[in-house]
Amino acid sequence: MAYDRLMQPVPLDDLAARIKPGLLIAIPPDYSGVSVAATRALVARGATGLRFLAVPTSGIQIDILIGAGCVAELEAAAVTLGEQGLAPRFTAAIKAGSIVMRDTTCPAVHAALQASEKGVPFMPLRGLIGSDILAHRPDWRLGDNPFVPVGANRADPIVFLPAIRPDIALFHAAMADREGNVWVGRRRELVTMAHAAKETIVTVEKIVDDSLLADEASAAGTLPALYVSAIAEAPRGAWPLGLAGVYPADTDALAGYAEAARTEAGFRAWLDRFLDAPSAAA
Amino acid sequence: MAYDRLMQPVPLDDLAARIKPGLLIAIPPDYSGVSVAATRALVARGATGLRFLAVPTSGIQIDILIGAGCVAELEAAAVTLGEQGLAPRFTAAIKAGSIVMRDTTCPAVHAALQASEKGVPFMPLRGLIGSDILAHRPDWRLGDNPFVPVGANRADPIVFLPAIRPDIALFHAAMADREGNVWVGRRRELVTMAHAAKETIVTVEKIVDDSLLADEASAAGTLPALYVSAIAEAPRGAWPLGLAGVYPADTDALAGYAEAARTEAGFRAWLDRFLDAPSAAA
Amino acid sequence: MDIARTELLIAAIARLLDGCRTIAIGNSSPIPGSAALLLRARTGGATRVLMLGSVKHNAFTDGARELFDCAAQGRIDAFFLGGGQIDGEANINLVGVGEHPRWQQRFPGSFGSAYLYYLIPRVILFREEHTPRVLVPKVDFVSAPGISPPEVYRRGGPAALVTGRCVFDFDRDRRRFRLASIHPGETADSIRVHTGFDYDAPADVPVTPPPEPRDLDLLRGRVAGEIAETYPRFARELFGAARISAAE
Amino acid sequence: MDIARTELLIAAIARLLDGCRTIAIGNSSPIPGSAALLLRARTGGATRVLMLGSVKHNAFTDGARELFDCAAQGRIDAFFLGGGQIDGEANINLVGVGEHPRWQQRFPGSFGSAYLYYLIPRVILFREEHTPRVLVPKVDFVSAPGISPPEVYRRGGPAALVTGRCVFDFDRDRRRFRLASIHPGETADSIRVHTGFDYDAPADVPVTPPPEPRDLDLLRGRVAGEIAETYPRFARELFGAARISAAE
Repeated sequence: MAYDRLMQPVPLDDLAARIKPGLLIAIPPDYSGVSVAATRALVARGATGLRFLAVPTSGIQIDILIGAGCVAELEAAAVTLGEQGLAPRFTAAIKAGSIVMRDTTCPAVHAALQASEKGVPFMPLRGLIGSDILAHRPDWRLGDNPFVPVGANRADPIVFLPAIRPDIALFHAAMADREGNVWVGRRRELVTMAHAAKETIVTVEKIVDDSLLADEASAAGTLPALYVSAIAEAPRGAWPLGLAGVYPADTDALAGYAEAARTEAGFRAWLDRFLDAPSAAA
Repeated sequence: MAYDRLMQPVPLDDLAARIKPGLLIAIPPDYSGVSVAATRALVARGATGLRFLAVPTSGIQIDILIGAGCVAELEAAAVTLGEQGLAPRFTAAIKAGSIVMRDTTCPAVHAALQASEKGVPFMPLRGLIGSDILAHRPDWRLGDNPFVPVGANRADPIVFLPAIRPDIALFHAAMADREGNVWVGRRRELVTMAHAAKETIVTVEKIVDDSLLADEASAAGTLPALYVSAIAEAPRGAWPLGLAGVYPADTDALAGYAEAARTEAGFRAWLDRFLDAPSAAA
Repeated sequence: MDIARTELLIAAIARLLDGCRTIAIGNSSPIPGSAALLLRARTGGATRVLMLGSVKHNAFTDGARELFDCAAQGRIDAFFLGGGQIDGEANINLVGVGEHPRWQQRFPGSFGSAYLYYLIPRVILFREEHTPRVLVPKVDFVSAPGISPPEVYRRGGPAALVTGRCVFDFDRDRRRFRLASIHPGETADSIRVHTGFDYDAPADVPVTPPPEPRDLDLLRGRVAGEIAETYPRFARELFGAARISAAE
Repeated sequence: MDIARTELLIAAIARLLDGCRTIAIGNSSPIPGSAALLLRARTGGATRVLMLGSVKHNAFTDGARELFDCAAQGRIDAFFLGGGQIDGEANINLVGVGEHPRWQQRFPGSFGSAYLYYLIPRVILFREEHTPRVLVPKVDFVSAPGISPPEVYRRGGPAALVTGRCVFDFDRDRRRFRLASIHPGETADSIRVHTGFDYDAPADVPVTPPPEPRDLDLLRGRVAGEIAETYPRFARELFGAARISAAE
């Protein structure tokens, strides 16, 4: 074996146990490998006080977590169930004032993670000026482009975004190998998340025997084990969301969730079925 | 066909004809798909006055171009023939003062290209302060991190690097498909180069019939045609350098170059053979 | 779904895209997506369409940031934005009605609007619902402003607003919408009644023309099959299953 | 190649890497690479080695910038730098001897030194040639400084300098090298004569110990095969073809 070390998969519940109150957890959008399996384990553990960063949006995952009372804070460019409409538990929590919501915009999330990826304290970003998003972000700074040509008769204002360093990046992927390398394909926001975060924990459809780094073709879409702290096997772990190239979203199940979660009682009943047996929630 | 348009490969000389005096051309390091084929076409055309950015280093490619009188300016973190020692025509040109050389450091090249990739005027970067590289770069600025906590008793100086936007990114890759998508595998500096540059022109070992974007596996290592202006077929187009996963470097030929290019006369004789028939130069 | 009305909207939007080489389409945008694919079909593939959610019409391979980087690089000519509220200066609100942070009505969020609206030359606002509830005098929250002061770097912005009732052009110098055409069945007065903001209108307002027969053929043929990949339900309702499978 | 001397250097460097979890190795570094692989073999694979130029021992998949980003993220514990000139304050010069821009002698360039030297906690300087030409009082060009003032963000820097004659430790507070051990055949005086900068030295300088027998077995066995993947010529000369093929 040429590789540095083998990574033993852990039980899903052990993986969820790493996600402790107060930690900032980065999660991907609905189309990019959401670990619904880990979401379920978190809810089952009764997790509370978690802080989430949606990279850059979230859907059913954050709605379940909010409804189950796991979430203290959320930063996101949007929360939506997409074709199924508004995210009902998110919307209810905003009205109730029960979570702290920080609105952002997609490229600001990417840039702030890239700042951590590069170990710089901030990144400049165009746009934003004149948006009320900026007005509600005291952590963002309006700065000046220092490269305005001498003699230019005005300054060039630009927003400086502080780096975001998540404690944990959490996602679901099609496969990992026995060394802990994880296939992400073209979902490279997962790579940026992992580089930016202190730790990355992943659920996967399956563990494969051949190293994903052994040839150029599979290596191109692989997040190296170097960034990965723990892996759990969770077949169909994105369900009812889909996983690119593996299975499509279960639109009936998503519609069922959207309908049920319109009321607190409906959500609770859905959650009981979901915890009891995930597929029963459909 | 689901794709937007087909891209007809052009003859190598037409591709080289796009590279005009004064343009800034980004080229990859020796291990990352160097288009020696396009280099030869440029020399054969008698190109002059070109400006190069090595991303972030270069070797035999820039040495040939310098020796042949094609180069006016160069920005690079290093120029070396690696195990074959110093790059002799580069070294001679520095002593003669016949090219303008801007020394830099590898991560500064990557960061400045990422600035253009993101459409921001600059990127901050750690390190650099106290290096004479910075002292010789009047285009770089020493700035302050605006996110130093209130009450911190000192500033946090950090270097601001202006974005570099090459006119052309030029490299060699294993394959392209008929729509102009180019396989780069894990050589993602090529992706950054292409995103940052106004135009990307590429030589490839071969054109394949199946779309590289058709499945997740090949898409993960593919630069989309969106960024690509022209492609020429050039089998063994990186020779005497290697191409990852396709062929290794021809170390005998590289040693032959290093030996020959130690003198101006030796270089000229090598170049004549190289122009006459590339493999004869070995 | 009002089929004739939806086809009219698609044709009206396609007209606004005329001359664009590269058009990006965000999520949940079947009508703009159909319009872009119609233009592409009409130009024999010369127009490039980058449609999020599609596999066949999505060339991006650098993750979720690539759309934004690509726009910042100046490679995208046109894009679409909507709004829970849109006001007469083309400010859009994707966050909420009422007051921050406990909105009376909370929308999903701003997505990439606070960036793309500044950088993509031709942004077309599209919202089918045309009521004073949506088209307001002043948005409650500016997700992205229609206009920026001269010192702010801005290469793009609003070009037009397409609703279920009409097409407005946006005049960036006058900072106002101007009624460009009204859909069949509407009048200048009915538009005025249903619009919460003030706007300019010519004395004679043209009627939004129906799709050309050739466009209708393309739409119901090639485009029906193409849009079905990303929006199967939309395509089924608009074009019928038979057309889609014939086109595929 | 002096085999015993090369094996001594590898063992000396491996000792300096003790306790590192992740070691990165730049291009053209067969001796540091062998030392890192030796430590990895010794720790049963617990030490991670990221070796540029290797396929088997290079986990990077995000292009040429990943090494630098990874270092900035704090994931790399040790790295190696060399120098056409190295001075007594551990400044290194990879650009040229003489004066900018038309150097008397031009070196390849600074590579990533002006960054990695600041960010990787344990940087080991390695240069086999130990002469006053290389180890100078003051470098002609500072590719990267050994020491930075307190206001400069710096998490890393020089830990030691290994040459063909000796090992120096670097004392960051005193800003000076201190002779740590001399290789067999050298004396305190011979080091002083061949060193162009001033440094501290204890009264009794220990001799650099030879590799432990167990390390020598690992080196000539497993490591020989592993390093041959990236440095076939080096491995052949040092270990012999038979050992390499047996190890593979």
